[in-house]
Amino acid sequence: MFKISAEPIHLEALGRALHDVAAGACATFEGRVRIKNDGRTVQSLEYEAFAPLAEKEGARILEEAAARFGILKAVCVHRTGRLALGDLAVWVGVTSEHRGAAFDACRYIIDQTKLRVPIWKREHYADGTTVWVGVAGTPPV
Amino acid sequence: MFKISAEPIHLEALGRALHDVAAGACATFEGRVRIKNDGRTVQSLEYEAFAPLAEKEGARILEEAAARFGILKAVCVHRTGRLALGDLAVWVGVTSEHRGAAFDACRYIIDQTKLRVPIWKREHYADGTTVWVGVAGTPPV
Amino acid sequence: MKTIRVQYFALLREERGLAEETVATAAATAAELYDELRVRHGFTLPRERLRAAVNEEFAPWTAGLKEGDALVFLPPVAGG
Amino acid sequence: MKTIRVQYFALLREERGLAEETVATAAATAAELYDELRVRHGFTLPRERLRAAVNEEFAPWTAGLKEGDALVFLPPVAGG
Repeated sequence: MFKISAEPIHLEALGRALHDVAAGACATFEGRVRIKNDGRTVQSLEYEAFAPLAEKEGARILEEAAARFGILKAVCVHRTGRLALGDLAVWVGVTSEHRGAAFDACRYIIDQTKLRVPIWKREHYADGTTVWVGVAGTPPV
Repeated sequence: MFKISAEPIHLEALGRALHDVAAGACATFEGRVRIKNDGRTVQSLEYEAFAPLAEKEGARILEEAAARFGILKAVCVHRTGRLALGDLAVWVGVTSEHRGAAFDACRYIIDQTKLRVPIWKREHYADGTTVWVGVAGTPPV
Repeated sequence: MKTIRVQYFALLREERGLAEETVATAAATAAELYDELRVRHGFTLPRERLRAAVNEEFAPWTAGLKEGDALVFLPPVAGG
Repeated sequence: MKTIRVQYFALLREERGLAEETVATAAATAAELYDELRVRHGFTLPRERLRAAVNEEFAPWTAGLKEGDALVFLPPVAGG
């Protein structure tokens, strides 16, 4: 399941959805809003997504991970909206029999999500400026 | 912090201990009791540890991970005692600025823990037999 | 002339000043439509930095447009 | 003769039938002590499959033993 969520991500329910008596391993990844990016002090973030295509492309990434690594279950949830420092922006969880597949698939999913899924991030800095990340020369608003 | 725990592991408190506004990434690993091992059906597990040395060696592993990968914080907790199917046996959590270091350190910590930390596992099978894992030819009890 | 629904996200949404519009266009392809709208609205991103999506699926820039298609021009992504 | 405290874990604990004992021994090293106890208690694991710990720290088999040392013979580990 790959989901775009405008609401805060609830880790407990997601963790339960992954449980499986066949699973010996669960690897997870949390991406959070950190205070520094490229040397600038971040105050908050905004994420925006083209949700229908993001969820389709995300589902394809999860299928690819299942086919490549032979995992049991995989979930990825990505936030949209305004996030404060420390807030959870993206969560990936993967269960598998053995740990190698869980780690490899978890990393594949977050790497591909960042590359391919139509989600955009605006960083707001302590100095009052703001940038759409990945878009050089974004004018301040 | 590397801890041997005779009590169930509480993920929420451990997650909170890792939080850090400098952290953009948190990679975690959960090792759980799975129903199949080497083709045999598992009913329960017992873990036993030489706790003082396990915690010392575990702390060394965490220091090595910090030195190699430049992470922010790392925690590992390993259960002892009797565990049922699906129970959490070991949890590793690592925070870092960027995701590569968090994944690499998390994997290093669980790999080295399994190799070096004095913890032993007895598997109890559905057919009534039982084995100390890693010790060929363990007699049944 | 065809009627095309266009959605804007991120920088394009801000530069356009709205999230969605319906345009009447003679553009035959996704590429032609972006080039037309870029001139009209002064979008700063060159087409080479975008991808196109037609009817909620990625599409090549050469994709032909039909009456009623839903177009999205995707700025460089930055999830996570 | 020295007095040595020995703790047993896992298979060794089961084979010995107790978790801890104090032994009086003439063994000069950790290796000699294991070999002596293996004969006495019929431990099935050869020394090559174990590691030694003296006073809660890993130690080479050649480590000399002092009065009051705490010894542990560590079976092959299997955490996780």
